[in-house]
Amino acid sequence: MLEINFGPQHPSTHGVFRMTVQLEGEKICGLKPVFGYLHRNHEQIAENLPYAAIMTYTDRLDYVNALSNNFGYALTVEKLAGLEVPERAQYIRIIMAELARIVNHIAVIGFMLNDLGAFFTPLLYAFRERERILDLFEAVTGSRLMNNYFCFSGVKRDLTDANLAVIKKMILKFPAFLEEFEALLTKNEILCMRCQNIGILSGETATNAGITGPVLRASGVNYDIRKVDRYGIYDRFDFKIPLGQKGDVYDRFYVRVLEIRESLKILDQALTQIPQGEIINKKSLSILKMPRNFKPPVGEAYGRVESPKGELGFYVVSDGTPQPWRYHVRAPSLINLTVLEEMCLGQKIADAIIILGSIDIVLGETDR
Amino acid sequence: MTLFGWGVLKGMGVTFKNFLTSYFRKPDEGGIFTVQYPEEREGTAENYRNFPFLVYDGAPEKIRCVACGICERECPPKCIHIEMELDAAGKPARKPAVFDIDYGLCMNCGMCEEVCPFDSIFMDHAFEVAAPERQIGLVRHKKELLKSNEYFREIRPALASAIDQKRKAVEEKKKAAAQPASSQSSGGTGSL
Amino acid sequence: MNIPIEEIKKELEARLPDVKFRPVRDSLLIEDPEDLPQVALFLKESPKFLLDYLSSVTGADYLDYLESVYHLYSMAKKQGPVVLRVRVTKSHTAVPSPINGSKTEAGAVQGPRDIKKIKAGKVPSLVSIYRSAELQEREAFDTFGIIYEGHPDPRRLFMWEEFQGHPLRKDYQQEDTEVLETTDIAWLEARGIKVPDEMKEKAKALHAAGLRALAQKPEKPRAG
Amino acid sequence: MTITIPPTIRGIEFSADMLFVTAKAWILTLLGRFLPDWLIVLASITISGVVILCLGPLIMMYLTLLERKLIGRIQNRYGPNRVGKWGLLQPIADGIKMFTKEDIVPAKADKVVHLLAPIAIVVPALMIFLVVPFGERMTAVNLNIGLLYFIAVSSITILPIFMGSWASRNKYSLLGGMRTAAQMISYEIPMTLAVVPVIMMSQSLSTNTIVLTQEGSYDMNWFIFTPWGIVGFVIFFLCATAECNRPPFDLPEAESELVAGFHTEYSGMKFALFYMAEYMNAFTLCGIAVTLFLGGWQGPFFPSWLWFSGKTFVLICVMIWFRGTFPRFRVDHLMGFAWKFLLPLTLINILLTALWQFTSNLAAWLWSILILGVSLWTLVKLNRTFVPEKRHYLLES
Amino acid sequence: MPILEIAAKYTTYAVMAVILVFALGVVTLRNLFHCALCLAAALIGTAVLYVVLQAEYLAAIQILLYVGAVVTLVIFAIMLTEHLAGKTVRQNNSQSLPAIAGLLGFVSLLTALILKTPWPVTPTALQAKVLVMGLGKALMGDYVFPFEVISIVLIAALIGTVVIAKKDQPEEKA
Repeated sequence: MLEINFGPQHPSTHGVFRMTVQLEGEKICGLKPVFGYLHRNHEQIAENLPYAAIMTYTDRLDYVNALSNNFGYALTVEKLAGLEVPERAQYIRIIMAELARIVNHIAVIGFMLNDLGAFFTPLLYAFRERERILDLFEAVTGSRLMNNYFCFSGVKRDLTDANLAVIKKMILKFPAFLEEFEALLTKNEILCMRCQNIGILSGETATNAGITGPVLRASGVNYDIRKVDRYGIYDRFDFKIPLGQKGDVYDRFYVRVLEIRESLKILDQALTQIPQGEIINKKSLSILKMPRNFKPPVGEAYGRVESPKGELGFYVVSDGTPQPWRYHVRAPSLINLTVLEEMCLGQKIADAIIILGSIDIVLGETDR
Repeated sequence: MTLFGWGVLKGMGVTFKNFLTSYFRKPDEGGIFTVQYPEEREGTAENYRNFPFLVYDGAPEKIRCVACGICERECPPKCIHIEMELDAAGKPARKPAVFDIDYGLCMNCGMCEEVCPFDSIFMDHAFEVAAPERQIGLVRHKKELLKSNEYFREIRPALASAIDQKRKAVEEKKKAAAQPASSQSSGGTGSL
Repeated sequence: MNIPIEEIKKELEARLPDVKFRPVRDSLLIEDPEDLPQVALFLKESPKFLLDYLSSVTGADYLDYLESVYHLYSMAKKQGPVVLRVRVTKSHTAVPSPINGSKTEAGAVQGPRDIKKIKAGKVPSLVSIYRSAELQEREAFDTFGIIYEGHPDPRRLFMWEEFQGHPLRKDYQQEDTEVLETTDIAWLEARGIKVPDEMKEKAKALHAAGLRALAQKPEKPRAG
Repeated sequence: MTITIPPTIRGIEFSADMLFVTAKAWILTLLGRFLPDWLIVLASITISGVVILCLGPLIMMYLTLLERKLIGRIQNRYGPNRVGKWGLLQPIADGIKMFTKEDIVPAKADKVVHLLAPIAIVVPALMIFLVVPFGERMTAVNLNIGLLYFIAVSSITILPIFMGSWASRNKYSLLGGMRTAAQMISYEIPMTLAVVPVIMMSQSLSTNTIVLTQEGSYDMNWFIFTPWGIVGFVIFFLCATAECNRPPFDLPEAESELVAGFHTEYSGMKFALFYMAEYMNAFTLCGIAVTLFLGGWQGPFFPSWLWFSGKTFVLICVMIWFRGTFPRFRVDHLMGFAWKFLLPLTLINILLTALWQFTSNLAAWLWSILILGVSLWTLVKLNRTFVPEKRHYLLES
Repeated sequence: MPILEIAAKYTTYAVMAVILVFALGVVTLRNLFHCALCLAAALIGTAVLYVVLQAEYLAAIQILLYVGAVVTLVIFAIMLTEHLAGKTVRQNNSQSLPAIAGLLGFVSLLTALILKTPWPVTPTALQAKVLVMGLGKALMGDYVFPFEVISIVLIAALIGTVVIAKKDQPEEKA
């Protein structure tokens, strides 16, 4: 019996995540995740800030796709304060959030392949495509990762026609890249050997353990908040939810590939439907200019979005002051780790790494 | 049943194709994607934001900032420090005597730009800000933060021209207002 | 697809007559925390609601009492949320730092402040019913000090084991990392690290005054 | 002790083919003017030795550059191009970096063994160079048991890896060491057996003789152009990849699991030595593969050494290509692949070779292909884990 | 070439001395892993001795079998049985008496063998090629039956090991 610390400094724990692993030979017979190495008490920081300023901190939760976090938080506060979002802004939000989903998914697949031992090739192919989207983010939001783009009842900057043309071009090119990517990966015997029937998670366990996102859908549970809550204007788009068969690592990997395809569909529809108009409600402009004058009515709201990692929830309690009384983030990265030990038991060490990779955590969100 | 090992070979085919295309294709079509940084540079988008800077019109003395302290209060990581300049009589001169930004703390969120009612603080495009020492080297004082409106126009033409027009309109309005009701200064309220 | 709170109320009253509860802002406040697992199990298994998915567990500090809030959804029926909440007094949990008054400018705290009605005690853990509560209850314990009884692994989640206090409580006071306390000096010296005499004297003075090295809120924002 | 003087000392021929041989002979005749005979023999050994000792590190240095360049291109980037033209001085910069780095020895390490391991690993790697026929008459030592020598020496390589992993007192190192041992022992067996057909056909263990038997019209009578040859070559090459711990068989140093495997605790020059051994092994193994199956230095039109280095270069590029493409195997799959797939196939291959030796004509071709096809099919069918499952994904609204 | 021969002679003596030193190390060193390493060194030294005696074939086999396989197995066993990341593995000499008895028996056997051998061996008898060919022919001809019997014994031992190793964990595969 050998006890090994994976992390907090380890090449493939995706940050400063740490798990203590008990090994018997190469087999795992015990695994305990240890959290908190990146803990910065996000919630307390937020409770001392005006509502609009918290948006900048939500970027730093899941720093791979800040826009989904922005979306979730904006949605929650809008629910709390009863704000309306103009039509064009709704479309822009969907476009940006879906682009963020693509960014996240291809990055995850790339990193997972790196965990499998592919020497950076899939990762760099993925990053090549990600780069185009990040360039677009830079042009639109001003920053590549820490976008800080959404504001209450709208977005901060408009998508110009040039931006839209760039996105359109990107959508046209993306399937070719996916084809290439799949030719490199999905039928690869080594990858199939490594991923199939590894880290199986049954649908019931996943539901009970509150697993959400692609991990849940890979286990065959049809639950996508975009379809269930129909937040924003997701009810206007025609897209499908890919479901896995077995709930193993391969399914999680492939469900993500399919979700990218669905996201492309949504983007395509959004780009054709997007109307002209305001990008921010005139009434809410003052929130942007004077954040401390924005005082939502006393009450509470729980808003959630389908972030690429799973259900990202924000629980905000207002006491009528400029700062929230209570602000809580339901982090999918954290809760999806509940079943890590169960999935890893009896597998090899190498599998634990890819199981962790397939759950897709970002430490900024896990530890908050 | 597909041939065993076919997937592996197909993968090798993909990498080989990329190997070949890296020699004679353009970056967008599967060529080399690297930007050779110090020599080649990608142009930054107009909206790109890095660290804040202060705008002056014409000469550095004509600074737009009136040291109202809104950005100081709203800055989420609290990296701005402003002290009002006092004139001989000890009255506030509506000008900052000290304006420090700790680049080590700043997180490029752009809140200061959003809240500033005087269009004086904006996010810069310069990203090569390195200093040998964290405590002192990264704190920028007023002198280093001040940049001309021409520079602003150069890096963010659309926004700068919009703001120039707005300021002009306000100025003219002020002038028009000042002529009948002579010498009634109304301050530089250029907010939306 | 929201489930109207009245519907649940009606159903609960019919099926679980012993449980006392009242609606608070679109949610059900269960008066006695001990009833929580019963209610949760009922909601999970009743075919009408099938709330099989516990989305979020969190705490909140309302100065007089702590609240544990649960957001339940149904994956099978794709509906929700149903919000449950229980209240516990603070007294039973160890609070190391004295309450020097709330540091936030919070004025009106919502909800009636009838402390006498709130039963002092612990909240029963929901892990046996919803595994998703496992890490979230640990988090709530870590940040608020709400003790979840029957949790299989009741440790802190983010903070280290020796950490004192619960950082998200309104009465939590941050330590001043610049000033050392006597215990810190002892710890450092046990590891062979030299501590300047000046710091030692400061620590002694602090100790003599019976104070802890707490961070003061800065008068002026920090700048170079 | 009898050591024969190379026969070419006197009669010097000038041709591109014999370039290096001639150069050595010329130096030796020059020395012969004022040195006794027995010293000439020593000088001959020294010259060969020095050339090999310089060649090894040089090859390693430029292999790293080649690898980084090729993988860079595969990944659509440039690879090193800053130090010197096309990054040609990059290996030297790396060397300087390695030399000047702090040498860290863990506090609880077994210091002596920790120091010895990187030194010990280079020795067998260099020793294999002795029997590699770089060209016609360019084998450093023409041992009549060359092949056996190669197998024997390459089997020692496990020992230093063990030493390094054990002496580091690090759990990752230890796991890496265990994996190495298991992997190397497993892959040595199919590798050795894959060589057997070649020995059967050439009836010799000497690398030189093996190359000579592959002569023919246009010097193209290579063993790879026979069914048993191609199977043997593929198996040998896969095993060689596994032997020198290169992807997709790089489990001992699996970066994503074991940080760096057996050399986790090594830094500076010691680390460089491990690296050097790995790359030299890669080179020699490719060289041996060329010798055994690709006709060694045989080939039309070009000088022999060029043919040899060209073929070796191609094989090394394939190894690098592997690295740029594949994810890593898992331990049990790796073992399964060696024992359940490669080993039976080699045994069948040996039988096939025996058949080939008796009937060498079109019928033999057909028979070989039939046997190989059937055996491959059965092996794949028996090895369920290698066959990917077909998955069907529902798209629900 | 007398100088070369003299050099070869003294090299041989040096190699022998080194072998002896390592052999002593095998039995005296306290750390099992070091012992195993010494064993490997001694075996490599023996191989060098074979090379000096122009029996390259034997040398190669020596290294391949003993260093490459046996010592590796020994080290593997040490690592598997003892605490893995281990404190130094201690060796004890509590069974020195039986060991001495065994050694005495072995030495007497060896002396008997040495005495029986017709010395000096003629150089013609040491022709390596003949030896290898003879070895092969003998193994595949006259001694093929004992050779095969040994193989069967080895296989039986292997299977037995597997069975014993498996017994500890019957629920290996679910």
